[in-house]
Amino acid sequence: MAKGIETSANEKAFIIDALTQGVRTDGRKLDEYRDVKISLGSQYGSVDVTMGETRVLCRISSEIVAPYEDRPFEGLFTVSTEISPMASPMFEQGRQSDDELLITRTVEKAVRRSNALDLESLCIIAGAKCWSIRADVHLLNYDGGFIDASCIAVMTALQHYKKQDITVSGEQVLVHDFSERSPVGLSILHVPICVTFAFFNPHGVEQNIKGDAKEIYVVDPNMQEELLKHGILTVTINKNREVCQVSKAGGLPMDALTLMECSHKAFTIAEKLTNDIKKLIEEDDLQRKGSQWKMLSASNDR
Amino acid sequence: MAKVLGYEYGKKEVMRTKYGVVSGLWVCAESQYKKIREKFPSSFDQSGHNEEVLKGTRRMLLSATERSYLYESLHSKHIIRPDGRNIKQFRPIQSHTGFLELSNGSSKITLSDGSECIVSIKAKVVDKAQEQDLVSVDLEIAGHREDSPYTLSLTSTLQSLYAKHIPRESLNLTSKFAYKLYIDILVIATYSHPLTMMSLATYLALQSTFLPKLTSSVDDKEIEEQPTFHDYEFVKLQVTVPVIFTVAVIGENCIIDPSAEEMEVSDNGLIVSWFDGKPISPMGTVRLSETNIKSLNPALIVKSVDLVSSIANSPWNVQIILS
Amino acid sequence: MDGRRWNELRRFQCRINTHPNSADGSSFVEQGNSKVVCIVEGPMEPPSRSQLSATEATLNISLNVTPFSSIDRKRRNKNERRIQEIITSLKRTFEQSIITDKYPRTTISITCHVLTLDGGLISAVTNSITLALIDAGIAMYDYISSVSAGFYDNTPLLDLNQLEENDLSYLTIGIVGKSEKLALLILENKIPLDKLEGVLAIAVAGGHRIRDMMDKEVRRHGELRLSKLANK
Amino acid sequence: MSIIIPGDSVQVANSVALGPGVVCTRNRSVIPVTAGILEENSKSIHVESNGRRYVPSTNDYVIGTVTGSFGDAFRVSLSDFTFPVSLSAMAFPNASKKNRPNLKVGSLVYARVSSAIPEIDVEIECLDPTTGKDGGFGLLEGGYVFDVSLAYARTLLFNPNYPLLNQLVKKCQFEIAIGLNGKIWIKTDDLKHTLAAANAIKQCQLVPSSECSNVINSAFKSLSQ
Amino acid sequence: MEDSDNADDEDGSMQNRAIVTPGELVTDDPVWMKGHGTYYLENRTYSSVAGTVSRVNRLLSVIPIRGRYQPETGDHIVGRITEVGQKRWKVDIGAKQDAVLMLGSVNLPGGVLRRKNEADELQMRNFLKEGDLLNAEVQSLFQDGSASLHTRSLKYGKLRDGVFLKVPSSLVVRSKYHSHELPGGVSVILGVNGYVWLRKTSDLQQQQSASHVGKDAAALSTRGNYSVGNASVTITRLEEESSWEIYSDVNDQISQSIRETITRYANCIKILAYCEIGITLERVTACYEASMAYDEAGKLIDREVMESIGDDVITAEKYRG
Repeated sequence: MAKGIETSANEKAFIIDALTQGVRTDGRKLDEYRDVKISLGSQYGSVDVTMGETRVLCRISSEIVAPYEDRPFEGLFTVSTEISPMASPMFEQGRQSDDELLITRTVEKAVRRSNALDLESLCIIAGAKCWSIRADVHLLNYDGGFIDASCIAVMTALQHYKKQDITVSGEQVLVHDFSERSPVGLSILHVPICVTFAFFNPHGVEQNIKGDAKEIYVVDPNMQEELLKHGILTVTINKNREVCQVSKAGGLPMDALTLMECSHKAFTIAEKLTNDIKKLIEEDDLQRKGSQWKMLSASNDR
Repeated sequence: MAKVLGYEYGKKEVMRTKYGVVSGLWVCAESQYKKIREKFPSSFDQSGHNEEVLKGTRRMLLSATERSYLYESLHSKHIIRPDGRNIKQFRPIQSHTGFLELSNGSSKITLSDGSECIVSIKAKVVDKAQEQDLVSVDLEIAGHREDSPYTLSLTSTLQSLYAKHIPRESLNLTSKFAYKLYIDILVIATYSHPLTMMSLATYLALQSTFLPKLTSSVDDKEIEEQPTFHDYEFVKLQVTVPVIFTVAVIGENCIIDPSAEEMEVSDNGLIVSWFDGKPISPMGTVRLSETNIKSLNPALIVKSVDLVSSIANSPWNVQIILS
Repeated sequence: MDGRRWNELRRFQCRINTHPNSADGSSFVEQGNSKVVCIVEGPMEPPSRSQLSATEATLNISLNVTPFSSIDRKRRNKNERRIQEIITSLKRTFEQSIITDKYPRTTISITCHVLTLDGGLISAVTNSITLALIDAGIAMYDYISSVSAGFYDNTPLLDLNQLEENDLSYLTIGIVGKSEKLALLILENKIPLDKLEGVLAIAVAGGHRIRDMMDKEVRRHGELRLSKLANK
Repeated sequence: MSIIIPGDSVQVANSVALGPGVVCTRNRSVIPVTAGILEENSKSIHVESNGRRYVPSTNDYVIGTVTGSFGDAFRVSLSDFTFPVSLSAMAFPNASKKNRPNLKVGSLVYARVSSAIPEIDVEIECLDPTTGKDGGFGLLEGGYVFDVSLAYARTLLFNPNYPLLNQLVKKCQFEIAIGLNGKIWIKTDDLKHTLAAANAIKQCQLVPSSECSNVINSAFKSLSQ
Repeated sequence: MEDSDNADDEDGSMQNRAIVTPGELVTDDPVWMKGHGTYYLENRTYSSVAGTVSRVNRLLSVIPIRGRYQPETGDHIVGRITEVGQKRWKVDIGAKQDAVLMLGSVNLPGGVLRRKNEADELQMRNFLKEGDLLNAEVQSLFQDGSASLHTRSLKYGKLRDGVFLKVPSSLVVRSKYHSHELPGGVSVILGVNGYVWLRKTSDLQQQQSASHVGKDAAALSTRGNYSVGNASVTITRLEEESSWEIYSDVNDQISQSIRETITRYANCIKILAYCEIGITLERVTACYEASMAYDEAGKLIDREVMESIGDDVITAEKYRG
């Protein structure tokens, strides 16, 4: 599949054999999500996510622009995903492969189409001025789970980000510097989390379609598993039990009941991750507040 | 292989005459030019530019013996076309109209060789003062990029044909507003030169186009508002529509509606647009085959136009083609 | 919303072998007011060597949503990401359902033209491809039938039209034969997890009904051919 | 033993063999071209460094994946994103025109680099050229293959004092093939043992050799439970 | 239309005429061997195409209703060269993949049994080049289903003096002979793959005494010993055929009336194809006769005319029994 990577038949057979025995090569259980390490940058809206060897960086930026003509009451939000050979030589420069397209589209659908960010809150003067929020996702190293990591990175960054406060007087907009007024966070409606499942078919296709053998699925496949998978499913869900996006772009057919099972598993994972992220942001907030108080009190002293 | 047999490729080169018959029109002596001009005064305002046209059609591979058999049959005084047609005869055409609910007019025609084309007409109310053309043609040919020279050159031929010859008056609504027609042509498959097929399908679609009936006053010079329309009553569009004919020239013979194999062995090709009983622009030479282009005897242009005229000017005949 | 009951399909009509002279396989599908023409060519010698796979057939899909397909005429960019994504999804779906290793070193080229679009783009296109592939005599494990289902006011709704698609959350599935196996599943807006099962269930049932209607058409056409071949 | 980087000077005796990482310039002085640890003895000199990309050189033992067959040679990939090398169908013990080895796409082979001239395709062979016997080379069946760093592969293969393999054999019986292209193939009787052994080997490259036994114990601990 | 009696007699007994569609269970009886158009799981055999079930001995297969030509060893086919390669030609035969014609599988000028040498390899385009039509036999099939052809017989080789047309391969019934002489000085090769060649019946075929064969110089060398008695005809023909002339690109003189006949036959074959009537020598002849009701061959392309002639052919056949 991926150009340049040759997986030997021995390896394929071994991994599938291991999966049928419920063992994964990296020692995880079949339904075990990798540990997600999230580190927040010193600036608002800069997040670094690590899952196994996969590493993703997200940075949020904002500016004031004119809204779209047909949507005068909404601000703008764009997600751009940058997949370069830096992540792995299998991604070619300047040419988007089908896989890259699906990664980009899925992240965009998960975050943007599901209205995770309240666009109406970005409106400043209807039809004239609004905030444009931009999330730049850079994939630094590839070991599977790009969609999941990107989604976590964007959602954490959005929650972390704070933009300058503004004052509107008539047609005039006054942007206050961070030192002048404390910055304001974005209004996040919900936190969608993507969970990717890889499917393996240890038997022939005939068995899958006509027989009653079930396909094996693993949560959060690493690169090796992604290369060998027969099908892939990404479920995006938030902790309000809302499924925001499901994409299973062909590949191995899977049972409808399996889908339900996967969705419920995804929910458990999403709930835990959402709470983790929340905690992390709160801690960071506290820390920043602490240092701010110090600064403020320092200025008061003067 | 290429190394050893490289010299073979040289043979394939296209022979071109000094005057470059290939592009555009009218490489002919002054006297002939006058003669044609006298006969068909209206047809000289623009020359065709169809050099790229054939490049896109599926290349037909013929063996040398097939080629010479066909050429001899078509070249002889007593012409025998491969399917026995006479020089004025079209291949059977099947057509349907009005099957697209979301369009104001639509048509589909299928030729017996499997070529097929669908045309949709959509109308939009526009401010006359702001629109240069009230007709816009858009072309999509399966298997070709929309910005390929092939598609573009066909689009410009049809655009110039319809923009010029569909009378603006027939699209008038009020003193300020008019309908603008969007003609979208989708070619699903084509095996011979697609212009005739496309223009016939457009003809049919326009003849079966219904537009919403105007309810507001025709005179709106002083009024700011947009015109209003009847909710469900429609009026049939009344327009006269030009048609393009393709003629292949082989030796002294001119034949209408050449099939793929006839195109492949033809010496030259002509497109002749016909409107209101006379030839009009665009009119010009087209490459019907990649390999076999000869210079064109101007007398044959006259002959071709006569051929088209004998077909197009008998209403009975047009009926037959389109039925 | 258009007077149907919640589990009712829109008018579904299909024809196969619509272009016998220009393609190996062809079909025409009408799902409600959406109309799709599909043309299949192949398996055939690949146009370029680079596309060749020594073990299985290569699939090429192109999807043309015509500018006149929607109420407002609009020209679509072929490279639009959404279209590309659909193409990729379809390709991966049919790569699994065609027995591709029966046709090594060949190309199967599929072209879909959407003539009118009133919701259910993916499902109408998927169904048309299934039929055209069958018409071309290409070996497949089973039918892939596709339908969309949405969710409104606590009730699942089957087979949405454009208006409903604009306002409701919905999913599109591609289902394998009469089984409950999903070959394709695309959901783009929010559906509560606890309602998902219900929506999925009516979609699967709807998919099976569409399969039956497609099967009927294939058999009808087959009988017709056979009656003619009796003259052989 | 000292750390050396390009730009440093090297003093060499008159007749030594130059290994990787050092070259002889036109004016007959020897200079280092990679950063690493300088290893020298009376006969040879080379720079030991941990490169990430494998560059084949003659007599290296390698593990490759067959990616295709062309005429009477197989195309073999030694590492991802590099040019494939060729393995002649004749380069097997007892091979003849009629007796062609049966290698499918995806098969693993253990082989020796027989010619590595930069300008032309690298060739590998599956036989010991001195004896014509298989010499341990050939098709690797079953088992598991994984990547390690190049230096670690060299250590495993060439350093008899490295304790890992000796300690590992106490835990389970295994067959192993070590490729200098950073690939290791291992096979035991049981899938879980294979995996445990593979993980132990992988993890040991990150720890000092004294820790090896602890790593092995922890890797096999879950099995005994 | 329906001549059910006939159909039953021919194959109704051994073939189940019901249609199966992809994914349908054909049988769960383990005795059947699984042929084309099926796939299986354990004992169950499923159909992978829409078609009819065929049971021949123990072999169970599903024959698709439509589909590309599937070559079988021994098929007499007509093909067109698409590519000249290393010691081989690629030939379009309307199948899934181009067939291969090895340089070693053709007769070359200068004796049937002579060895191929490097000079031959270099001048392959002088024998057959892109676009050339030939008729050949399927010699063998490769593992992937593509065909290898040969023209090592007098009846095979390059095609001249006529026109080419395509019909669906399913309408051409495999039989012993696919090359026929038709009334009116015209011959036809009905390739099993649905490629058809209509040509002027060659003088050689008519076994006439030596006459005006071709006028190209290459043929002259053999001209001398040509007009011998019947007994030696075969030998002389061997030499004749293996001379350069068999690869000539020049047609014979073809008269106006023969050309007209060829055109009419071509339209007749198209009528049979349009009406989906199996194409046989008898039917082509019958159709030709029926077509004589129309004086212009060009009339035969109208749909109504085609249908009415098709009906005529079928009813006439039924009438004769």
